[in-house]
Amino acid sequence: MSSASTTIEPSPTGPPPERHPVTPDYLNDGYGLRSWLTTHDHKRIGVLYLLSITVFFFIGGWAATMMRLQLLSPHGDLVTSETYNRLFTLHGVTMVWFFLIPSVPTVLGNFVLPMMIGARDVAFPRLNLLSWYIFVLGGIFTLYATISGGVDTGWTFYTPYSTTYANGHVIAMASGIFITGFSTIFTALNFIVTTHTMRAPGMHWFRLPLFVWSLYATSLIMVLATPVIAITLALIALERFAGVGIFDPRIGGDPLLFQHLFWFYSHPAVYIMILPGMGVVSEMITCFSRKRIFGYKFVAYSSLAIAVLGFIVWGHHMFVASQSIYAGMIFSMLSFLVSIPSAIKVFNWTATLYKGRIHFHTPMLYALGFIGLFTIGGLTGLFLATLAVDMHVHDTYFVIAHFHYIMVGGMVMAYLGGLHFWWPKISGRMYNEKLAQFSAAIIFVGFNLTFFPQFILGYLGMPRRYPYYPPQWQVFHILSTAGASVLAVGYLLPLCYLTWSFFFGRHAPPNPWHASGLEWNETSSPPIRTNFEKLPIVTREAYDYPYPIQKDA
Amino acid sequence: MIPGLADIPFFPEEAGNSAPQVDAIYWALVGISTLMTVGLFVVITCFLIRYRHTSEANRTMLRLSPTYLEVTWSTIPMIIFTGLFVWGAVVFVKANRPARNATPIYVVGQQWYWDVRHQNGRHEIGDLHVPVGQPVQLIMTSADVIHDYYIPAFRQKYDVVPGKYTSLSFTATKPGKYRILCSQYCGTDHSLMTGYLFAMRPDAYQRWLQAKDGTGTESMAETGAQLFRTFSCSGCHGENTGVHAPSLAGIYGNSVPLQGGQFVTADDQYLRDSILRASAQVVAGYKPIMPSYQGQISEEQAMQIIAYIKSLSQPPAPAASLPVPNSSTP
Amino acid sequence: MGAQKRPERSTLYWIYASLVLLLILTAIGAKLPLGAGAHDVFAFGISIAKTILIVSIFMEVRYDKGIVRAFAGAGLVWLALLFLLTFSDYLTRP
Amino acid sequence: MPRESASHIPEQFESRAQQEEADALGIWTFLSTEILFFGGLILSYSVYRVSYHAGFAEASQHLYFWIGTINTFILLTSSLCMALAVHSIHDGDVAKLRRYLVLTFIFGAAFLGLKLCEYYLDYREHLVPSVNFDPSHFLHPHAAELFLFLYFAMTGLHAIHMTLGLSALTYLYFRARRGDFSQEYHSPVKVVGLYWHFVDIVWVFLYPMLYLINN
Repeated sequence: MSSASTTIEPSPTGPPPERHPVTPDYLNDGYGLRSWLTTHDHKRIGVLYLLSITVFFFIGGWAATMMRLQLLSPHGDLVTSETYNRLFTLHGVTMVWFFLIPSVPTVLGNFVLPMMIGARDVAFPRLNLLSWYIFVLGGIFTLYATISGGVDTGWTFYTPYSTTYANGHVIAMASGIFITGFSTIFTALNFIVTTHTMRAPGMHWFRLPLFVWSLYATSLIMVLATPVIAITLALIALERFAGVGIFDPRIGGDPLLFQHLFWFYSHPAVYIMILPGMGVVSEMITCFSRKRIFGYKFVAYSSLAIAVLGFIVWGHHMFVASQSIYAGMIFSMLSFLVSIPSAIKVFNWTATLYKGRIHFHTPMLYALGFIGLFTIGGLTGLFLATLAVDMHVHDTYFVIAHFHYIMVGGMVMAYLGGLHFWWPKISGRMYNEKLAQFSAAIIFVGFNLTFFPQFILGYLGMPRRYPYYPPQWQVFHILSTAGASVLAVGYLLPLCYLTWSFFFGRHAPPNPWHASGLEWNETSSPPIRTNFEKLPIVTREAYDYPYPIQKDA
Repeated sequence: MIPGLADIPFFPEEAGNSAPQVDAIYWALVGISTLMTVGLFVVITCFLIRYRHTSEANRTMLRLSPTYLEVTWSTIPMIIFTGLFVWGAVVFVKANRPARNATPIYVVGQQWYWDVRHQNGRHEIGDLHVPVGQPVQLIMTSADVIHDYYIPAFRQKYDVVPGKYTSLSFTATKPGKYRILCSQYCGTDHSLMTGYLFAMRPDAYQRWLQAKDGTGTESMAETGAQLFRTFSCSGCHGENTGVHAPSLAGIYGNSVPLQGGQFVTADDQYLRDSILRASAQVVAGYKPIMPSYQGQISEEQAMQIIAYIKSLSQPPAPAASLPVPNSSTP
Repeated sequence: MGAQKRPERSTLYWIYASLVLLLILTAIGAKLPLGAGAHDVFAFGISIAKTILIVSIFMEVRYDKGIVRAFAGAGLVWLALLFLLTFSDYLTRP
Repeated sequence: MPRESASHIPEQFESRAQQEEADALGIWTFLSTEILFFGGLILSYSVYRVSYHAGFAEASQHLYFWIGTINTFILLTSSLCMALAVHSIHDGDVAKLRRYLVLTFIFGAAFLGLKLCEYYLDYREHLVPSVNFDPSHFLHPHAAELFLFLYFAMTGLHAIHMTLGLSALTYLYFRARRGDFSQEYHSPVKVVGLYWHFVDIVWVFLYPMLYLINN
């Protein structure tokens, strides 16, 4: 029954920027806490997520700061090892489950996915709100576990340490993650169904923005992997509670079984943490090159390939864990395979720059930073996939540096880039461009200073989770901590100027970047509650930018 | 207090047989990665400058199907990666396969120290003494949580897992003192679970092994024989006993028929499980009446009893192929 | 929407009768002196048969669009991956 | 719409057909999740069963074969009732829908009741790990403890799913009484139906896994 819809051709420039102050939009559609806490609007839910994960980001960031300060000295003068162990567990748990996994999907995905496909909302708005509440509930459990003394298992919860020997509130922490898992699952379920059933007329699969493809692939992983970690953590909690269980080596339980179950989730979870970022980068690169993406289908399918292949490489976390050597070889080979679709993406982004008309706005700086850091992170992943080298660098700072290049250098850059990119839509305001460019540069420099020395440390043999270390290695730790303080400034700056701009910034035009895409051309800034006055009919391909000027061969 | 640049280590020492091989792959990977990263950055920088929005560069291009490019830049890395995989796997398998004549040394990881026992009974905590040029096999297990025996100078590590025996095989190539670290998080003092590996010339090693420091008076097998009696194992498994239990003489390394028709090799792991979780794999024709010694016999004692059972299989003990030191002085 | 294909009422009863029959077969089979392997094949073969009946008729997958079938299959395929690769470890241990 | 049904089309949808398609995909996606939720347990079970076959077979003999069998029968019957409920509302027969919902509920509750009795019997026989497990009953006490832990974990998780299913049936019943469902709109009935059948299928596998291990 789409008779009410109308054909609107996306225009590259968009309507003029004047906006009457009392135009209804999603932000002024009802005031007060109640109107926010009972909202079904995907945009408001996105904002709720934005606020909650920001809190967790700074909690996790605080823990990281404490750890970096401790490591300034090889003798660990700041906190005891008990406290240090709790700090890195807190850092890992909050950053993985309460920041990185929800970051791009629940904030940016929730906000723009329905607009990108031309829908008024997600398929199940109430479920969407419910998943935010579940997220908050899981967060409360985690905070409770933290405040009442913390947990010292590491985010990996390896048995039998977590079930038998650990001190602290393992059950509460595991429950928090278990609960949050359902929030992830419901969000993913919503995205999958929304993408399948809610696309506007004419919006067929190969007209979807690549961000939608990457969210779809991410959602598949979330739906298929999260239940496994949920049941595994439930078993851990049960075993800890009952004093006996299936991972207990005293009755013949196998600690390796836990690792299989854990990594069956946690390796794909790495792709949950990077795939949406790749989607964001595809949007920003095309927009600020004013150019169609190079190899649309390859980039789209590579997202699905990463999602599927990401599931069959988990054993590379267990090369030296006494897994069979044959399984080790299978997993090593498959791990090399998964790098191919990632490489395809990087090459296609590079090719997209060719003959574009490149602007250096803040989101583009983040996108370029992403490509650089992700490339380094990805290539160092090959070291870890190589059996012989992993034997040396497994569980050292090399691994730490590698995955921070992916998670922080990749995902956090993409998240911040995306946040700046869609900020005019989210807030209806513009931020201070110069300040934003400055802090993007600071983050890039600070990040490399923090994590590059850790590659060297790792190859020297510095194991992870060490509050005390041999004094010869101190100089690299000092560099790293220096970098971390630069990084901290880089993260606090956007917090300040984005908050400021939300209230006092210049009003944003509907399409400040002259981007293609329904969310820019068919909605106001900020959008009205139902996004579109009338549902659009899509007649154009994705990334309908003017370049390159093509000439038949 | 600021160290000179010369004091800062940028690369770990090479002191084990696998280290040069691992480093070779490492440098190959560094080379490939640097090449790809630099290449990509140069290309991107050129594009950024040439096609910046203020530049009037020619933006007309041929309508080309991207497929050729996509196939090219997928296939070339694929070929390189396959090579790397094979190289890495070969070195890994070689590094982890114990040499036939390797000297076994027994390691039990505990929160938060390494308990090491040499065959002649010499016992050390935390540190490890090994001879240079002779293959060594660490047979390791954990009394509590998962640990990981890591020797950066050898580029080798392996997890030490409760409930099973794992092994780490190496030959030290350079005399010296090298760090041992625990690299699997194991609790509060994980970062203090360290020690030193002393790689010694064989004659010095022999002298060290023979030195009487109160611990090295009895070989592991001898202590095991005593334990065998203390825990009344001999009451059933000994010669001429009334209880129907399989004899253990000559069992080590042989195939044992199980109830249910399977066979299992009576290796260290099987013997350990049979002692500590008796009913898991019962020999065919016997009733599963042996009690479980979980919690009564420690992992160290189990290793000693196994050493004793092994010694029953190689009369006259010790076997000639093993360089067991207390048999003769070279 | 009423024209959408779906099972007849009598089909439902027939399927139910087959399910109960299969259950009786399993229960009897469990007491027969077959080998351990044969027992498992028999018991799980019947479980799979029951599942196919329930999924295709009671859950109407037989009458559904391809997309629903794909979704129904995805979970199973992923479970197979989990099993396949985990057992690639367990079954090749020394 | 031929008849104004009590629940209107939510604003995000363009048509009833779109809503139904979304509901169907939604529940199937959820069931995929559920497969892997149980999958973690089934994998653990399989790994240990391969390692400790004799112990698992021995411990399995201590369970109540006949209770398991009767419960399977009960659950299959409840599945039939659920299928008939969906069938009835497809024909627009709300009275029949309500009757079959009640029947489904009764069989589901009977299953749970019998399951609870079985738990009690297990408890009396000292089969509950960490509560009163008695290793002296078993030749392979360690494997038996693993098996019984898995038995309680798996059947417990299944029972939780049954309980959720019963709540969903109650919810459907009251909505049906309020007149929410009709031939045109009965997506929630279908959704709960699919969930119910799924829980049934899980049991169809748990039954031979737990009760039918033979030497």
